[in-house]
Amino acid sequence: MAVKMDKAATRELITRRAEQEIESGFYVNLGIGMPTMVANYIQPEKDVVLQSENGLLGIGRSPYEDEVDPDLINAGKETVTAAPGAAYCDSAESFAMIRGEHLDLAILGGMEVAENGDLANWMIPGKMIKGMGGAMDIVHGSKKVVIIMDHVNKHGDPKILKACKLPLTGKGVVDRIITDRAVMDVTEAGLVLVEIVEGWSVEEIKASTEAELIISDELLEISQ
Amino acid sequence: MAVKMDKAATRELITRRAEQEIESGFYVNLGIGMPTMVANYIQPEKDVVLQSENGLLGIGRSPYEDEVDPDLINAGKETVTAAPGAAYCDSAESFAMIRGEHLDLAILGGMEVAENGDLANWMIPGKMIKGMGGAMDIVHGSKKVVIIMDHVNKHGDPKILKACKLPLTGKGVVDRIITDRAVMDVTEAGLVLVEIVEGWSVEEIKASTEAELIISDELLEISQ
Amino acid sequence: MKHMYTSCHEAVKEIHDHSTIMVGGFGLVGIPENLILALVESNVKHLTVISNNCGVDDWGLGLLLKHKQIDKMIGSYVGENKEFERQVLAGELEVELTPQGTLAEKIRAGGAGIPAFYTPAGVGTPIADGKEVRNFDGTDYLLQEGLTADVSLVRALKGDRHGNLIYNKTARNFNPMMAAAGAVTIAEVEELAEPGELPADGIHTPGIYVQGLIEGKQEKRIERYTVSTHA
Amino acid sequence: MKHMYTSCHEAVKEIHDHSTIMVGGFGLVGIPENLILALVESNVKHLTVISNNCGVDDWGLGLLLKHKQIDKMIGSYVGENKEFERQVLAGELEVELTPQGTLAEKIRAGGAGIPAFYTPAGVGTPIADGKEVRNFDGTDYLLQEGLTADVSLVRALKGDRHGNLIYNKTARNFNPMMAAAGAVTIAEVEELAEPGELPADGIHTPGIYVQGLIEGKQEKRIERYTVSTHA
Repeated sequence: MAVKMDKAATRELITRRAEQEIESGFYVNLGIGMPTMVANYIQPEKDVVLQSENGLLGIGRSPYEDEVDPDLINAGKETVTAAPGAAYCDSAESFAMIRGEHLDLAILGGMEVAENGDLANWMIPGKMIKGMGGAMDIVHGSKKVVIIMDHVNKHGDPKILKACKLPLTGKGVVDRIITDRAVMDVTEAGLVLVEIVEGWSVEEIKASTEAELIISDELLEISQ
Repeated sequence: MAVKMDKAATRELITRRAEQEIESGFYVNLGIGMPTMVANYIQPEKDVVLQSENGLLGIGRSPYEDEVDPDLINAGKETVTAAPGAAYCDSAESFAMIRGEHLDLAILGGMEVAENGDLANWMIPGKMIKGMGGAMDIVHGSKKVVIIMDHVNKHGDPKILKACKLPLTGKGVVDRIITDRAVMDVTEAGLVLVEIVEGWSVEEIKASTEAELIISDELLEISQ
Repeated sequence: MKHMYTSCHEAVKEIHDHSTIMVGGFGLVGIPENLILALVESNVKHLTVISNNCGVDDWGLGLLLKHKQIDKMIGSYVGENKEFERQVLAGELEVELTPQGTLAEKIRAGGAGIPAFYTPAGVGTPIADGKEVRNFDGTDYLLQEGLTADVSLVRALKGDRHGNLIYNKTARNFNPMMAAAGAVTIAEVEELAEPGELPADGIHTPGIYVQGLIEGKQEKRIERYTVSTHA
Repeated sequence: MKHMYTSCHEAVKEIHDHSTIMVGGFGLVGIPENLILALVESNVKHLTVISNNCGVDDWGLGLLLKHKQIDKMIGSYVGENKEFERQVLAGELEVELTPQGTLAEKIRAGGAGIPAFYTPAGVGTPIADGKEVRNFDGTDYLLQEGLTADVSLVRALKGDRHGNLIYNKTARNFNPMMAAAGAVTIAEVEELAEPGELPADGIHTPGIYVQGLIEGKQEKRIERYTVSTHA
């Protein structure tokens, strides 16, 4: 039995599940777009520092109108505030943090993920190339890389593949994939289905995933 | 006719001549020991910034007793002050300035200099090795490297050689040598005698220099 | 004491046809607005521009694009600009995309006299094409070379007559590394200070990297105005 | 919020026999005095110590030497210490001398995830023995690898509970790079601050690099007391 959800509900489902990846004490980089929305769901009792690769360690909430400072933005170029105890730095230092594996977690979007952890999320040949921004650095630097995306593309085709077709962002860099249908871990043995969203069957997940899936002995169900 | 001077007078002669290498607007690194003394002779009308590789751009005079801050030293570990408009930085940034050729001039001491600009000033085999400190970086970074030293060693043997015998600090790094007897430039053609201290003859300089000397057509005399 | 330019027009005379320039900023934040405007008016052509982004159609480096002054762009993300896309597709503009952290480090290396370094970013991707891959301790890395520029244009909040600069919040971004990597670095500052007024422990760019300054009032356009509403 | 150690003794429990540690400071300036004293009392042995200098006979890292806790020293200048000389000549202590700027950059690289870089320093000298030499644009450079440590001990003037640090004057030196290059970094601070008290634009070491803090009063011994006399 497939599940129909509107786009907003899908995004909320994915981002709420992604929030569970964040532990208290973590330093986290959230990618542009849907990953940025994860910040809205971080439970207040968690002590989390969000890093923005344009030079802010400690992103706060969006500013009230009278607080807007044009010199204070996140990597998505949105106006933000700095959290108490924040620090600014230059771009070289910001990526020193990233490349030096000082971040505990990065949550990024994806176009394709392969069962070996390859990620493609920055270009589609034939279309205008906008650039990779910081994604190629971030996928190598964080202790854990979680990709959040729809399970299939708008044509209903799998985005989780045996091998990526699009040019890569990074090779073997993904640790976990969270979609609107399931959670999967990249392991030495292969891609393991560890959680499944309520309403989907294992067979349906397999059918909508090109990559070979190993079903975890401890498969959990995510309630919507 | 050889000239006899006591050690203090020799040092003053050399450091005063070295001061003339400093132009207004220059950023300068002065090595430990005799080079540090050059600062005492910098003419006040010159706008000069002295860099200390331990992280101070803008060394001031020595502190008065009531100004001494144990956290403020030069690379020779002497207490100093910061000049107005000084900036502190970390050691990586300090050597970024040096390595990146942002300094106009470095004045350093030497044990041996070869006619091709090789410099040895950090170790004597068989003696305890104390370390090269920042010298190996500084000789590569500055736009001009001037070595100041006695013309001969305490046994009267030449220190300006066809080839260095001691382990090198840097290869082909010296631009000019200033001694108690002469000033010599390292050029593509070879080592050129450009100035001679009053009281010394060209023949005496040649006799106390192992390196082949080209005599400049515009040889100047330095008065004592 | 540094050269104090009397106008941005005087300052950008350091830039000639075929110059390679670096321009600070991330998006429109921290860009030297008035130096860019003067560069547009100078009408120098065939520039190679190193900057994280390329402005928007009607502001920042987008203005240089509109006037066809750029031959080659080196950046990490150039997606905010229709004219950019048009020129690339028409073959009028060469673009070299570099991962953002690699770009920042290449510029830092250039200013710091490091000719090249190794980084994991881009291994196994199109970025690695033609680049040396080398393994250290079981991991593959790419060799990346340092970048320098004939002229760097940076923007700071405060600058003193020794060239010391302090940046504001996330307007710092690429500016400090670019200041160090320019043979000539021109700083557009919001406020000029006398030497000694800026805290010596709080300087972001030590004056040695800066050759001249100009004061400039900033518009500070916002790309994505995002606010919280009071509950 | 970071771990606030209740004592230096608790803090140095992170360090074990055969650990590689980095210790901040240039000469005796900026050294984490109390952490070193606690490390002496802990009696851990067979340390590899990365520090620009090795203290003096009766202070700083010289105390670790005296108690024969160091197997190997990586630094740029170790000439202030008789016991150091004795142990090296007796073959009790291994020493690896690295040019100061190269040392600073190796530590920065280690913290920044750069496995190796090229530098001109040391080409044609004994430092180049066994190292790759490579030519870029007509100049020879040495390949140098990044350095990291199991534990870094640094000293700051101020630190907040997020681990953000501000250093004082030339006591900054190697501390910021070492803070970033330690798997565990312990900061000895002269003053503890609450988050938000330190200026976000003036932080030298962002808190991400620091795992724990301890407050400590410093003696600050002076090696070369040099003063001007009033005219």
